[in-house]
Amino acid sequence: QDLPQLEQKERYKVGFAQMESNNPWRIAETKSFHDTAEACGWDLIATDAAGSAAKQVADVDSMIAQGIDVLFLPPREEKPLIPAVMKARAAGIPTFLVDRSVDPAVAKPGEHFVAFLGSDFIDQGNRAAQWLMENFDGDQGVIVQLEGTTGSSPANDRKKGFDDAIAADDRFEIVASQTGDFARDLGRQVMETLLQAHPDVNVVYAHNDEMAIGAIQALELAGRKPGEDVTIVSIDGTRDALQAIIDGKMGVTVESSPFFGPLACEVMKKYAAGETIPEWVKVEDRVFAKDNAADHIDEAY
Amino acid sequence: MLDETAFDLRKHLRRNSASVTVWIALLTLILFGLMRYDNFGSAYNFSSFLNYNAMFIAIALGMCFVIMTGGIDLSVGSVAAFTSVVAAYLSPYGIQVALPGAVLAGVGFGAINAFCIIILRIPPFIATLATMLAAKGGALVISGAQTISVDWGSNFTKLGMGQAFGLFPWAIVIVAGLTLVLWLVLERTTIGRTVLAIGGSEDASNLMGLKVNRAKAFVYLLSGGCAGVAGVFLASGFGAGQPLEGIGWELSAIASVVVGGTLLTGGMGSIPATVAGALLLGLVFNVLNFENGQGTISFSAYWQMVIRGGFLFAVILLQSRVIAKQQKVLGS
Amino acid sequence: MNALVSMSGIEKSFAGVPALSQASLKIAPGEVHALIGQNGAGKSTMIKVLTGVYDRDAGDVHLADVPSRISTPREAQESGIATIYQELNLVPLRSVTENIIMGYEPKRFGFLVDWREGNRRAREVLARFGIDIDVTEPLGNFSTAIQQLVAIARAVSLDAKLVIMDEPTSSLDASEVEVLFGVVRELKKQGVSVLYVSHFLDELFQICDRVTTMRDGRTVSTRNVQDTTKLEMIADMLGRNKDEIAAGGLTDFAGAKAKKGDIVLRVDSVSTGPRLMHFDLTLHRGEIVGLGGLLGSGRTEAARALFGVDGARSGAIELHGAAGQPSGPGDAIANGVGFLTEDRKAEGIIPDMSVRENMTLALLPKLASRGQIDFAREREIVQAFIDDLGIKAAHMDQPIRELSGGNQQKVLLARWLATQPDILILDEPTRGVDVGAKREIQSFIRSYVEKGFGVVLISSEFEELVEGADRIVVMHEGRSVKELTNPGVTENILVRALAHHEGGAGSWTEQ
Amino acid sequence: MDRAMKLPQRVASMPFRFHGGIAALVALLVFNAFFTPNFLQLQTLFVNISQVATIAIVAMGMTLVIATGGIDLSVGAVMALAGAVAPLIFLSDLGAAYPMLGVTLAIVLPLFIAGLCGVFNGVMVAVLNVQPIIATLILFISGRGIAQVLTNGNLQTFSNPSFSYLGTGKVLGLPFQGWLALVIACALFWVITRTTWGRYLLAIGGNERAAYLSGGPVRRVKIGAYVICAVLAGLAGLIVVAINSASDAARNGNLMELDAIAAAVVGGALLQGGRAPIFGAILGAVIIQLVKYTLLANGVEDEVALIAKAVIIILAVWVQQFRRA
Ligand SMILES: Nc1ncnc2c1ncn2[C@@H]1O[C@H](COP(=O)(O)OP(=O)(O)OP(=O)(O)O)[C@@H](O)[C@H]1O
Ligand SMILES: Nc1ncnc2c1ncn2[C@@H]1O[C@H](COP(=O)(O)OP(=O)(O)OP(=O)(O)O)[C@@H](O)[C@H]1O
Ligand SMILES: [Mg+2]
Ligand SMILES: [Mg+2]
Repeated sequence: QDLPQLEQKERYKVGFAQMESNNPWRIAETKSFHDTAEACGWDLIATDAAGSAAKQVADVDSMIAQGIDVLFLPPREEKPLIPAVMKARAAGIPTFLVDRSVDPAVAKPGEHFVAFLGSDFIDQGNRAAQWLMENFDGDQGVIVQLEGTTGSSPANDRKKGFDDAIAADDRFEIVASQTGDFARDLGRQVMETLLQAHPDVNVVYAHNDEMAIGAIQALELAGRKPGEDVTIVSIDGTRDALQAIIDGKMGVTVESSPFFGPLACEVMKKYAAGETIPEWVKVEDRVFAKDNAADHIDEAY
Repeated sequence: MLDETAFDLRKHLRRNSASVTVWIALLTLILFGLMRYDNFGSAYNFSSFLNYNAMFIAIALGMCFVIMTGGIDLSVGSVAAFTSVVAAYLSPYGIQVALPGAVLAGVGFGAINAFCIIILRIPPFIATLATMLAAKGGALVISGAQTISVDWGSNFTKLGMGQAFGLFPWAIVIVAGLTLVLWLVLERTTIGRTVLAIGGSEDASNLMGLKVNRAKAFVYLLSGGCAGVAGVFLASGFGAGQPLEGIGWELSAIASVVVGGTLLTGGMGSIPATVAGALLLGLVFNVLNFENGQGTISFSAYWQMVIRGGFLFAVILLQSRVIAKQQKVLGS
Repeated sequence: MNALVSMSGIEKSFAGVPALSQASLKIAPGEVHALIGQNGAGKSTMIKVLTGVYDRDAGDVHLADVPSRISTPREAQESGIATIYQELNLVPLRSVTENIIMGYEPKRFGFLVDWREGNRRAREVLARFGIDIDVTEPLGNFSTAIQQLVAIARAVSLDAKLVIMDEPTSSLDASEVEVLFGVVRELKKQGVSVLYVSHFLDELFQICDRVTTMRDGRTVSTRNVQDTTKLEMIADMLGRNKDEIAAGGLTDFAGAKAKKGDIVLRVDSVSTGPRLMHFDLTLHRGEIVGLGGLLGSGRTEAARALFGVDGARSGAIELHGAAGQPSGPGDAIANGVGFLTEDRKAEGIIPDMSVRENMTLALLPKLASRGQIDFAREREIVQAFIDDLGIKAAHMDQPIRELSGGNQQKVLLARWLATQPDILILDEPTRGVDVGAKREIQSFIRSYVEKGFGVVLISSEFEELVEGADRIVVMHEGRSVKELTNPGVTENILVRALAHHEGGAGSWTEQ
Repeated sequence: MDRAMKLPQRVASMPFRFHGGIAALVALLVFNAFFTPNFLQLQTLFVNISQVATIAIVAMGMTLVIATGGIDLSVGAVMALAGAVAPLIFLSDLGAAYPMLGVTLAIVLPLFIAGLCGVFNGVMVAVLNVQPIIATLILFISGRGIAQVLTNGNLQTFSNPSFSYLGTGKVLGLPFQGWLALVIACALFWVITRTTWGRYLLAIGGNERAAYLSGGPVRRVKIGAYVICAVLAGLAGLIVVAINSASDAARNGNLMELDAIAAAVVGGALLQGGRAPIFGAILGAVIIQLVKYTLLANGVEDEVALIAKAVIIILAVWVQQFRRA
C-alpha cells in the first residue's frame, strides 16, 4: 500500500498534535511550529494532549475530522499512538512523526507514515556517557543518575544509552538512579537526598537540563562544588545549562533541539514536490561543553 | 386521565431539574458546535468522540454509584491504567479472556478499597487515595515501566477499533449496554435503592436493617470493575497497555457526576445525567480543538486549561442554583 | 408464662462509663409493655442491645427461650423485631414509599423492584394512620410528625412479633397520638407484643399492660399498669419517696407570677412564606407568651422569623420599640434575642465539642476581647450553670454527645440563658426530657422571666402551655388566629380553640 | 488551669489521635537509623527540614479547611500562581529600579493573589454552597493555566539573593522555611485554641447548622479558612521558587494537594470536620517526608515506592482509627 500523497499548493491545513506543555522544551517546540506557520503557508491547528497518549489520539481524530492536509505528530508513547498514525493514513493524510517515533514493529516509515524527524534518545545518552568517559580525570566515578518521568520513552532510552555505554568502563559505578520527573524542583530534592545517602558521589547524569540545574543547586546547598568535585552531564542544551557550563558548574549537555518548525516545513515541501524522504530525517545533535557553550547560548531557549 | 399524566411530567421535571439542566447544557454546546464549525457533526467526529469518551463514561458510571453512597473513589484512573496493562498481556487470548481478566483485576482493586473502607474503617478519600498510588506503582511494576503492546492479531483490538454491525465502535455499544444495566440496577433493584439510602443516611440505613456493608462493597467493586472496562477500552483502542495513563481521570469522573446533578454527599443521583455530564465535559475538548482550527485564535494549552476551568465554573454555578432551588422546595 | 423476650444481667458501658448494669427486661407475647425512666436511665441503650445495634458487655438475651443470636438490626428484623428508634431512622432524601418498603421491596421476575405495588403498599399502611399523601415525594418534604408516623408505619408493616417504639409520640399531636394508640391496640389484638418507651406517663394507662422502670442503668421494678399509679412510677424513676413528690405537682409553672413590664417585642403581620402568613405577637417583659397550635401550624417558622433565620417578606418586627428585623442569628443575639431550637441533634448540639464549648457558643462575642477568649470567665460561667441547672456531666470538658438527652437539653438552655436575652424563644424546650428534668427546666424558665425577661414558649404539650404561659397565641396554618389569656385557660379551652380552626383534625393532605 | 478535669481524663480525651502518628514517626526513625546510610547526621536534618517545610505549611492550611468539613484541591495550582507572579514583579522595571520594594512586593502581591483564590474558593463553598471538592477543582484546573498564561508558559529563572532567602536562608543553622513553618504553626495553634474564630471554625465543622443558629459567622469563618489555606499555599509556592531560583508554573506544587491532604489526615484531621490538629499536620508532613526520604535514600524504585507509600498511609490512618475505638 502506498503512502497518501500531498499535492503542492499555496496554503496547507496543518495539524500539530503536541503531547504536553509542562516543560520548556515542549513549549519551545510548539512555539517553533507557530513561528514557522506563516512563512510556510500553514493554517496551523495545534492541540495539546496534556500528557495523555489517549487524548493525543483523540486530538488527532478531531484534526482528521477537520480535514487537515498534513499531520505533524510527536507521539507521546511508542505504541499507543499507532492508531493515530493508522487513522491518519486511512484518511489520506500524510503523517510526519516529530522528535519521538512509534513502534516500528507495527507502523513503518515509508509505509504508514512518511518519516520520522528527530534525534536518537539512546544515542543522546550514549554520547553523554562518551563525553564523561573521555573527560573524567579521577580514578573512580561514583554516579548518581536522575531519570526522567518513570516509564516515558526518553527516560527509558536515555537511561539505556548511558548505562550500556558506561558499563564498558569499569572506572564508573552507578550507585543510585532515581526519577526526578524531568523537573528542576524534584531533581533538587532527589539530589539532596541521594547526596546524603551517597556522600562520595562525584558524577551526576541527569536526563534533562532542568534536573541537572536542580542537582547543581542541591550540591551547592550541601557545600559541594559542582564542576570541580562533581561532574555534571546532561541532555537538552537549554540556556540555563549553557550558562552553567560557562560558569564552570556543568560539564556537558548533549543537544536535543526543540526547533522542529523549519525542518518540518522543509521536509513537507520536499514531500509535496515528490522527492523521496529518508525514513529517518536525523537531527544532528551537537554537544555543548566548555569550548563551545558561549557561542551557542544566544540561540538557546 | 390526561390531567394526571401532565401533572406527572411536571413533577418529574421538578424532581429532576438538575438532570434537565445538564441535558440542556449538552444540547446547547452541540448546537453551538454544529453551527460554528464545519464537519463538527460529521460521522467521523461523532463516532471518534464517543469512542474516546467511552472510557470516561464507564468510569463515571462506577464513580456515580460510589458517590451516591456518599463515598468517593480516587483510584479509578490508576486502576484503569493497571487493567489496561493486564488486558494487553491477556490480549493474545482474545477479548473473551482479556475483558473478564481486566475487569477482574479492577474488581480486585475495588476489593482492596472495600476492605480498607468497610473493615479497616478508613475514610474513602484516604483509602482510595492510597489505592491510587498502589495501582499506579503496580501498573509500572507489572509492565516494567513500559507500554505493553497488544496482540494485533487476535480479536482484541476489534473492541476498541472495530465497528459493531459496521456502524458504531464496539466500545460505544458496550458502554451503552453498561449504562442501561446500571440504570436498571439503580432504579429497580434492592441493592440500587440501598446505595441511595446509604448516601441519604448511613446510620438510618443500618437501623432500618439494610445490608449496608454489602451495598458499600458492591459500589467499590463496581467502580473497580468499571475502571477495568475503561482499561480494556484503553488497551484495545490504542493498541497498548499504558501504565502512565489515567492521571486526573478520577477528578474528571467526579466532575461528570457532579455536573450530572448528583449530590457529592450522596442519597440522590442519576445515571443518564452522569453520562450527559461526562459527554459535556469531554465535548469541551472537542470544541476547543475545532476552535483552534478556525484560524482566528489558537488557544495555547494553558488557555485551554483556563477555559475548561471557566466552563466547569459556569456549569457548576448553574447547577448549584438549580439544586438550591430544588432544596428550597424541599424545605430548609 | 413464656417470655417472648427475656433480657437479664445486661451490662453495657461506653468508653468505661457504664450505661447499663444488671439491667433486665421480660416481655410477654401479646402484651404492651412500657419502659420508663429518666433521661439517661438506659432505655434506648437497652433497646439497642436487644436489636443488635450495640454489643453487650455481659448478660443473657433470650428470644422465646432460645438464646438470641441477633448481632445486627437486620437480624433483629429477621427475628421478628421491628424497631422505631428514638432518633428517626429514615432517609429524608428518599421517597416515602422507599422509606416504608426498603429492604422488603415487592419484586417482579424476582429481582426488579415493582414500584407500582410498592406505592400501593405504602399508601395502604399509611391509610391505617389516616394519612393520605403523595408517597413518591421525598420524605423530607413532610413535617416531623408525618415522618414519625412513616417510621411507625414501616415498623408496623414488617409483620413483626414485637414492635419496639422508642418515644414515638414525642413529636405527635393529640389526635395523631390517638391514631397511634388505635394501631397499637390493633397490633395487640393480632397477638403482637409492643415495647413502648415514653415520658408521657398518662399514655401508659391508656394502652400498656405492664411497665418496667429503669434508673441509672438498672431495672428497678416491673408492675402491672392497673395496679400502679403515676406517682409510684415517678417515685421508681427518681428513686424517691412518693409523698415527697406528691407535694410538688407535675409542672413547675403553676402559681408563680411575674410583674408585666414594657413591651420588648412587637410583631406586626409578618410573612416569610407559605408557612408563615400575617403573624402578630406582642411580648412584655416578665411575661411568657405561649404559641399553641397543631404540628405544622407554623410555630417554628414564627420563631425562625423572629430570630432572623428566615427573612420577612412583609410585615414589621419591633425589638425594644425600635423597628428592625434581625438580619441573621448573630444580629438577633446581639439585639437580645435567644432561640432554643426544637431539633436538639440537628440544630442544637455540636456533638464532639465539650459541654463548656457548647454552652458558651452563643456567648462567644461577649466572652472575648479582640477575638481572644477569656477562659477564666468562660469556666466560671459554665461552672455556675452546671451547678445551677444541676447538669450531670463528668466534667465540663466532657464531649456533649456523651450526655443524656435531658442533660444535653439543659446545656443548650444554659447556652441561651447565658446570653441573657430580653426575648428568649423556646421551641419545645422539654421535648424528650424526663419528668424530673422537665420540672427543673420549667422552673428555670419561670425564674428567668421573673427577672424581667420575656419568653416565647412553643410547646405541643397542652399542660405545659396552659400552666406555663401568661398568654397563649393560637396558630393555624401560619397565622395567629386567637389569643387566650391566663388565668382561666384550661386544656379544654385550648383544645377547642385549636379544633375550631382545624377542619378534620388528624387528616393530612399533601402540603 | 483545669480543675474540673483530672489528669488521666485529660490524657485520655485530648491528644490520643497523636499516638498513631508518633508511633509511625518513631518506627521510621528507628528504621532509618539502622538501614539508611549516614542518616544520623545534622545535614540529614537540614535536608529534611528544608524539604518538609512546604508540605507542612500547605498541610496546616489544609487542616483548617478540613476542619470546616471541606477540602482544597487547588493548593498546588495556587502555589504555581503565586510562584509565577513573584519573579514577574522583581524582574520588572520597577523591581529592577527599587530592589527592596521589588522583593517586598514580590512577596506581598503573590500572597494577596493567593488570598483572592482563597476568597473564590470560600465564596463558592460558603455562599454558593458548591461542594468543596468541586468548588476547588475549578481553580485546580484553571489556576495553573492562569499562571502559565501570565508567564507565557516560560520558566522564569533569576538570581535574587534577598528573595531566595525565603528558601535558602538559615537561622541558627537551620533552614529559614523550617522556622517559618514553626512560627505559622504556633500562630495557628493559638488562633484555634484561643480565639473565637478558632472556636467557630471547629463548631462549624462539628455541626454547621447549630453553629449558625448560635450566631456563628459561618460564611466569614469558612471563607477565612479557605483564604488562610490559599495564602499558605501561596507562601509555599514562593518558597519553592526561592529555593530553585526559578519559577516553573507547570510544575510548582504539582500533586501537592495529595501530600497535604495525606499529611493532614495522618496528623489526625477528620475529613468530616470538627478537628484542627495543627501540630498533627506538621507531624503528618514529617512522616510523609520521611517516607519519601527513606525510600529514595535506600534506592527503592519509584514504582515500588508508590506502593510502599500507599501501605504506609493506610497503616498510619488505620492505627489512629484503632486507637480511637
Ligand atoms: N453512643 C454512646 N456513647 C457514649 N455514651 C452513650 C451512648 N449512648 C448512650 N450513652 C450513655 O448511656 C446512658 C444511657 O443512655 P440512653 O440513651 O439509653 O438513655 P435513655 O434512657 O434512652 O434516655 P432518654 O430518655 O433521654 O432517651 C446515658 O448516660 C448516655 O449518656
Ligand atoms: N407540609 C410540609 N411540607 C414541608 N415541610 C414542612 C411541612 N410542614 C412542616 N414542615 C417543616 O417541618 C419543620 C417543623 O415545623 P412544623 O411545620 O411542624 O411547625 P410547628 O408548628 O413549629 O410544629 P412543631 O410543633 O413541630 O414545632 C418546619 O421547619 C418546616 O420546615
Ligand atoms: Mg432514649
Ligand atoms: Mg416546630
